[in-house]
Amino acid sequence: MRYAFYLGCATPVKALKYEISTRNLAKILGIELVDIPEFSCCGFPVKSMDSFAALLMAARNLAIAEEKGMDIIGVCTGCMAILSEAKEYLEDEKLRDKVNEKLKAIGAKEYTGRVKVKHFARFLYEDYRLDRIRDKIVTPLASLEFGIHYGCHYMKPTHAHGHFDDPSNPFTIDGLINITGAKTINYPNKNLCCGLTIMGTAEDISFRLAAEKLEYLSSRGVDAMVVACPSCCIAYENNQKLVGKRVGKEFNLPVLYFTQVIGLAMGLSEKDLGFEFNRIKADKITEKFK
Amino acid sequence: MYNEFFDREKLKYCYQCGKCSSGCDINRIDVSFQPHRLLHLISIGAADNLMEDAGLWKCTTCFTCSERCPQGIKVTEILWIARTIAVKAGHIPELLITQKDILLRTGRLIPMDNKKRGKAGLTAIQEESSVVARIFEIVEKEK
Amino acid sequence: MKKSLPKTIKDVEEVRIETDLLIIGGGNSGCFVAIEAKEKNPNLDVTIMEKAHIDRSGALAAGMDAINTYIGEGETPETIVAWSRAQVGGGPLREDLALNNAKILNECVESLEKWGVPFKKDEKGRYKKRGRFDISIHGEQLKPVIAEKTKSYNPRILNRVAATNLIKEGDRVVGAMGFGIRDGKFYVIKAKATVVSTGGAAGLYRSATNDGTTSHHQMWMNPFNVGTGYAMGIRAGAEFTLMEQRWCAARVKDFCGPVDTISVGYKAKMINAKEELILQTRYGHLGGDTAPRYIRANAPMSEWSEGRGPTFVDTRHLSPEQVKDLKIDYLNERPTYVLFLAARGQDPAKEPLEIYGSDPYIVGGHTASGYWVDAGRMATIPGLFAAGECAGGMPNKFVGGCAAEGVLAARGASKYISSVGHGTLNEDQIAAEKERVFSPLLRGSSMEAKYNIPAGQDPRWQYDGVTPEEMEERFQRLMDEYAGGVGQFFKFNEEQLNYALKHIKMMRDQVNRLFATDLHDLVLVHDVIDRLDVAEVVVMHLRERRETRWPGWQTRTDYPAVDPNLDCFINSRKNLKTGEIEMFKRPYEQILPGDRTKAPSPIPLSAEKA
Amino acid sequence: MKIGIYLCTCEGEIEKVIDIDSLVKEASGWSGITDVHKDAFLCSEDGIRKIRKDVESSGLERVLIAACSPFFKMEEFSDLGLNKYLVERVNIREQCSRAHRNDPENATKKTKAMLRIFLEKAKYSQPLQPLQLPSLRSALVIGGGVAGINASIDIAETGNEVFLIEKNPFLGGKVAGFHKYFPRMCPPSCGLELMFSKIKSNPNVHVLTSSEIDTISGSPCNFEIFIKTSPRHIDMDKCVLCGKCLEVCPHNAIVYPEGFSYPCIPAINKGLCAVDCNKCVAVCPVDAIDLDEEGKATNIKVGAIVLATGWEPFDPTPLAEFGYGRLENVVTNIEFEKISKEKKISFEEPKKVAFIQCVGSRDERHLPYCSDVCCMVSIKQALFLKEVNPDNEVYIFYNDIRTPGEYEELYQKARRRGTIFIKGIPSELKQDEPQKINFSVFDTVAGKRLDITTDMVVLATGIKPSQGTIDLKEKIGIVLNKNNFVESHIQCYPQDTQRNAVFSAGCCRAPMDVSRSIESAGAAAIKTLQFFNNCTEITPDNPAVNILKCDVCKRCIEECPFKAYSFDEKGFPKSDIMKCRRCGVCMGGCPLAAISLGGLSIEQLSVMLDVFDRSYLGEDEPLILGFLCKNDAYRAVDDAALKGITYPPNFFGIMVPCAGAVNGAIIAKAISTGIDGVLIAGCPDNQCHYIHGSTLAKARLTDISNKLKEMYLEPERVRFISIGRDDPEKFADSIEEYVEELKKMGRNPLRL
Amino acid sequence: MPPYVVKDKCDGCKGKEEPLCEQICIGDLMTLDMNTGKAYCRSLRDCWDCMSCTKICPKGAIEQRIPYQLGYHGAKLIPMMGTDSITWTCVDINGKVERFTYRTRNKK
Repeated sequence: MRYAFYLGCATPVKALKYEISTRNLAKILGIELVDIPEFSCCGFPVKSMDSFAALLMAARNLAIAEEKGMDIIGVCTGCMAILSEAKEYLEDEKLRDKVNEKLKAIGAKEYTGRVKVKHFARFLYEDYRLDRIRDKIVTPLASLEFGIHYGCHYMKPTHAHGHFDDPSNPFTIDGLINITGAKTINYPNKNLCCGLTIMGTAEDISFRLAAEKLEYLSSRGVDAMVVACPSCCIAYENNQKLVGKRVGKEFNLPVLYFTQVIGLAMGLSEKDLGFEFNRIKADKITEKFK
Repeated sequence: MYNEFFDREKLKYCYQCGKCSSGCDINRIDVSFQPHRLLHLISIGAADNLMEDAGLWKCTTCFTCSERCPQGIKVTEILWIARTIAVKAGHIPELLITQKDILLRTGRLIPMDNKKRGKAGLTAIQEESSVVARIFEIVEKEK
Repeated sequence: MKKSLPKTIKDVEEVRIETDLLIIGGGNSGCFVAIEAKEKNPNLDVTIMEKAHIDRSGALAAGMDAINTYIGEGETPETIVAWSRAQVGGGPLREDLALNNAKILNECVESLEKWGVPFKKDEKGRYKKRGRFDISIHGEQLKPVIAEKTKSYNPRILNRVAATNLIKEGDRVVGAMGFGIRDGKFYVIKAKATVVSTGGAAGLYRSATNDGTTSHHQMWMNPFNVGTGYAMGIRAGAEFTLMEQRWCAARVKDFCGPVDTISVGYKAKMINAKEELILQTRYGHLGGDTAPRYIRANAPMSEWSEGRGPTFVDTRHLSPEQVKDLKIDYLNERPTYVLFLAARGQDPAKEPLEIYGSDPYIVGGHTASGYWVDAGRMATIPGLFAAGECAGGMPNKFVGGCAAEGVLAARGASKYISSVGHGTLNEDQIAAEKERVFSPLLRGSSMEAKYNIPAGQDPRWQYDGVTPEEMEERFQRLMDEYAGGVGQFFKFNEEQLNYALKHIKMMRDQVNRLFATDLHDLVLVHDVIDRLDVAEVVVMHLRERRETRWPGWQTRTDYPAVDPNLDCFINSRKNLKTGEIEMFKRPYEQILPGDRTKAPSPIPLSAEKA
Repeated sequence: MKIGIYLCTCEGEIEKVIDIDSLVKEASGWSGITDVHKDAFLCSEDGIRKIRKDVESSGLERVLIAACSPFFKMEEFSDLGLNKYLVERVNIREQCSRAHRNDPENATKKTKAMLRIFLEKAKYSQPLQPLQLPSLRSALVIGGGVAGINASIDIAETGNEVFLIEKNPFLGGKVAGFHKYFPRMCPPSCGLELMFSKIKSNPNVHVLTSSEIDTISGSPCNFEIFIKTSPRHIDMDKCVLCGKCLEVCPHNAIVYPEGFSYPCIPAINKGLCAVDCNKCVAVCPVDAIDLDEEGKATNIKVGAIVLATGWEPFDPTPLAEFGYGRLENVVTNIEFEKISKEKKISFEEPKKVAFIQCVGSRDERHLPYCSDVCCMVSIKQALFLKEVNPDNEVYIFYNDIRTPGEYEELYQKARRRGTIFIKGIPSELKQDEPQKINFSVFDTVAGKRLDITTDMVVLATGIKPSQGTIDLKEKIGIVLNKNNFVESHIQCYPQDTQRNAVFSAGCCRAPMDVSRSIESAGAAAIKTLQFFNNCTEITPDNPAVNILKCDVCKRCIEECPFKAYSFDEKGFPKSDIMKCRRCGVCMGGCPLAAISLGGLSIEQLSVMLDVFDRSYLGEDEPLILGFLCKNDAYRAVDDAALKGITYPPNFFGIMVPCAGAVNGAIIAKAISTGIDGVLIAGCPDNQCHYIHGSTLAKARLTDISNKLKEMYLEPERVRFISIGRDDPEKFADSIEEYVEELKKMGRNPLRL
Repeated sequence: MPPYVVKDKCDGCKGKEEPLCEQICIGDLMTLDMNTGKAYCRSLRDCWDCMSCTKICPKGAIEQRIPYQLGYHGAKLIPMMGTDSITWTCVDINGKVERFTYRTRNKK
């Protein structure tokens, strides 16, 4: 099981705990994640400036993986959505030729459309499969309860993601977490967007969006919010204080990556899961499994 | 531009049921943001008035509207394209300018910090800094 | 869906048909047999067994630009026969056959026009003459027209069924067997009378233009006429005549297309490298341009062998209109010759067209090789008839003559049918034939299982056996080098022939190593087997005629002169007990008086004079 | 051969432009012409009498009528005393004198050319005698809903036999389950009961419930149908409707009729029974129950078929955002009918109910069409709620309210009664507290966002074609459109299917309400009767395959729009005289040009080209040979003339049944023999009367123009234009520019 | 002299069994590729260049070429079959175009 590991921009700088936990989790699951230094930005930020440039950037990354003969596994839902979307657009041959000609011009490989793109969570759910994860559980996380935040781009746009999961009622990450024995709650604004993408252009809306979910989950008293995307994590964890201030509340809701939770159940150490980087300490949780 | 490959035809089919706005969380918080109105304005060719419209930059691209549009209009995509048009018309939010600048310099949105990674025991990553710049060069040449 | 191949002989389905008249080969003459038979007796049950599809099968597949034998004004059946006799150096030939053919020749030709083939006309509205007995037509649709006429009589037509052997009861032929090239079934057809009209035998020799890769079949005669008709007769013990009279012709070099079109049709003279008029300078005593065919055929090759090649037909006098007509003629007969000229960027009006010898063919419609038949075209085995190129003894039939042969065979056969009932089949013979026919296929399918061939490789070259292509190439090379092929300027001697015979026998011992991996392959296998059988007889005949009567057609370096004692038919018959080919002679009977080597000039027409 | 040519001056109109006399002189010189006659008024009784007289006295074998378009005066010229296939109409009025009124000289030249050509055509035409194949005067009606029932009644009451088959145990279809139906708001019972009584009383109607089509063979006029009937397990004659079985059955396997049902006898759904439970058998006082009853097969023969296979409600589950099946009190309009009928929920004490329109309908991912009835249904149900208790709060969230015609009244009524109509569709339904549904919707009119909480949400789900229709597609050989409704020429022949003698009624053709279903049932019945009466005479002018040429490549079988081809005993393709619609698409497609229509043979087209004077306008004028499809293009060309539109005389039109009937070999010959341009004018793709005729024509033409390209000729020399019947201007314009282009191209190098 | 089938033109004669070129070929050389549904020549070396397949192909999908050993590349010969006429277009290696049209059947 060898895959091109697509880190993206945020993870390797702003979500070290995500990267660390992912790498270690992959290790014990026997999944080889190969680092590809040639990878560049997926194109998401550029999409608002020049859609074709964005497409080129995505295509380039796809081409690189294809040339290395590996499918892509990523951890950032945004990157995965953009790459998948690009894949879909590039099924149009006319467009693909146009793109390849440009790729040639910048000395990149041509993309023929063979490479697959999957978010790590999706990969675990679809390809690695739950039962095999279950086998590796050593410390069931019964007694824990989480609220999952999927992140819009995890399964949307559905056509780009091959209609994986159900946008109005997502369940796959719940599945992954439940495997560990932990409970997950189904809550009204489960599908609410974290709002990070507009933090720079419409900060107020962005914060209010974040606040809504934080408020609700706090009120439900879950042990933590579980996320699958560095951006969402930034919105809910890094910004938690700011958001609180904006709506005049004090939040103290730990935000964990699904990889950390699963890792925990598989007996990985806090260090291996980068708990040290949790800005809102999840000690309550870790205590239980000391 | 690949919106030439994007099915604009669909846009004409919008019959203003408003489902996009109904389901939009931004609209819930800031009622001035109304996807169905954006679509309408674009489809009647009154897009220019949109350019200054801050609404363009309020969408989080959560795709809820696209998913639920009965006419299968890729609302989010259209909004994205509207943005690029605005940008070309020179209505660029501060943030974008800085972002573009960083991208051109480093090839990534958030510059690499290998020192930090080192501390965390993660291997350093050599960044492909020039890619984005090269791509933009090409695309600019296009026009 | 394509047919799945049999694994054992039991898997082979059998089709049994009972018919009055079985026609093997639905080409020109075959169709005429059917038409005539049905015309005379609509209730007669007629079956045509055709290896290809009668819409486009036989030598006319590509079309035809002329009818080479038509008795125009001022000519008579006698004059055409005498002319034909002179064309083969005075014979020997069966004048009796020639005469009764000539009597019905014109009606056959004219019927073609009635059925829809456009004939060129002269200003007087008569058929446009091109040579003395030659008339021009637009024969692109010639075969389809004949086929449609045939179908209109609604005979039983078995397209894509290849005949493999005749069924015999005692010494009578009571039908024939074959296999379906599409359905893979074994056909046993019981017939009161059987007509063989499979055309001549091409591919006995390697073609001078054969470069192996894509030009293997770059030859003049239809390469799918492999002489099955002769082979079946030989194997059945029928008597054959003049099989040594090979048709070697002067042909357009590197294309091997017909030359009469140009030399006869457009009065283009043969010249050599030195621009000498070959026929005039060297064969004036034999009549120059009107010299016998074999002379005209051999002339270019002897020029080459004597170092005066290359040789041409000089077309430089042609006007643009004539060139266009010339090309149209070719488009009607061998369209790709026009493509060939284009591929050489050649304009006949500027450069002469190069000519060269063709590989030798056994084609009884042109020379007189073939079955020894009686006036009703019945062979020496009762119940078996020969038509078109199969019927021997009479040269220069061509399209019209072969059509007439068909009519005559049909009449002969009908008469015979009315006098006999159905024979009874010998099941052992049938079982044995079925085995013989399909065993190559069974060998092939067994080998598919036996070997593991990496994808992308043609397995056939790796199996432990012989592919028909391999044997065909080996055999054609043998014939070319040792039995006077074009590569040897048609020359041979006793020793070479013996060598050829020895190796033909060796190859015949190898035929049980031939294998086929599909039904198409199976056709090739039986093609090469039949060719071997014909070749053996041909070589025997060549050896038996210890003289040189028709230089080119038959040039013996060890007996360079004509031997008056051999002014007779040389015939052969396979001894079915010993399996040996037995040779013997039959006398030549002259019917038309006069010098056999001279063609009488046409009766001058008062109309023409005025 | 004796031929008479009759030129009409149309009371001088034609003669104003065309020099008829010179033509008369000219034509009398032609070989085979025994009679050339000029008449001022050919279609008058005298005119006709004159022709008939000549035919009789001088024994004419062919007659040419050079006058107006063949679409005029059909009756008058239909019987001239010789087989009508031997009469040739030459359209010199619409296509010459009117079209070229501004250019008399050339108009006359063109007329002459036309006469020559159609004369030649006439020489090669064959007389055809109509066959007598009367139709069985019995019909099969498939589907026992309102449409089916009414079609049956109408056919039966005009004295014909009808077999009405229904796959459920009872007639009445969906309507039987409704509470009320609009516009009159009466309960289904009243309407249905009336219909049922008509069925019961009419011996011509044979009802087969619990029955389905097994196979259909034969062809129009004489279909043979095998019907499978599954067992009812209850003896219709014995049962006394005591209802005991219903009480004892533990698995509610008893399908019990309602008061008005027909047949009013329960049925047992054995699928639900437990093995040897037999309670019902035990309890039945008249032992009418036989659980071992076998199904039976029936074999009937009918002349025509009426499809009334109806519809199915759309299942909104895929629209997950509406939470159907997930949230309480979110129901479909169908379910609401049941609720209101069976009073499952009382609306006595006021409730708040929201209707959401266009759920699934007008949604390209589900039902891309408007389901036609949902607006009315919601209004009806709104009114019901207001009736029960005016204080019920009713919201209808809509895109567009569609209440055509008088239905507007109900719309107004609903508004009067205080129903609240809001333009705007909610995006997601939630359930924050049990039993309540809350959602927010953007009111696009108010530009405001409303947050609403209701007791119930009714999803106005649409109508989708029934599975039954789809299952019958292959069996009957009908064509369904992209949405799986029965394909028909919706505009002119809505009741006709693409197969002869098969008609459609009700929702299997398109979504429609009860009253329109009943209308369409009546129409289908009329169509059936017409068929019974008209198809007593069939002319064998369907395409014939020349088996001397045919190589059985099967292309005709593949391309025939009506699947009319099958193999004859000798293994050659043969068109079924009944299935065939004479479009000639096979004739156009045959690679060996071996197929000919009775009225227009390949040979005729070929010889017409032989006598076509390539330079009737002089050497330098380009020449366009046009093949005009009879349904649209040819009419459009006629209309051009009527509207006084003129076009260059370089164009020369021949009528073909369909653009698809023009064979490549003909076009090849035309180009080979020096015609400068070949034009095929057909219907716009989606309007082709023969489904894909013009599409195929276009494709074939493309092949030819590609070939011309390879031959270093201008590919534009052949072209396809689609002309609507009502678009003569387009035709004239395209000819104008075509001629110009051809002039630029220069003359066809193949012209001798 | 091999026939070459132009893939995007050939439609396998739609019959899904035996395309016309396969029916007509005197050498049993043309056949249908069951995977692509398109015709091809199973043995280029064995073709006798009678052009029956080229003439009969309704899609004009078959090209004849001269074996390179014998003639140079780039020449073309294209038949166009009318009901009772044929038109040949010949292009030589220098791009010179010649056309020939004539009747192939008498008028009945």
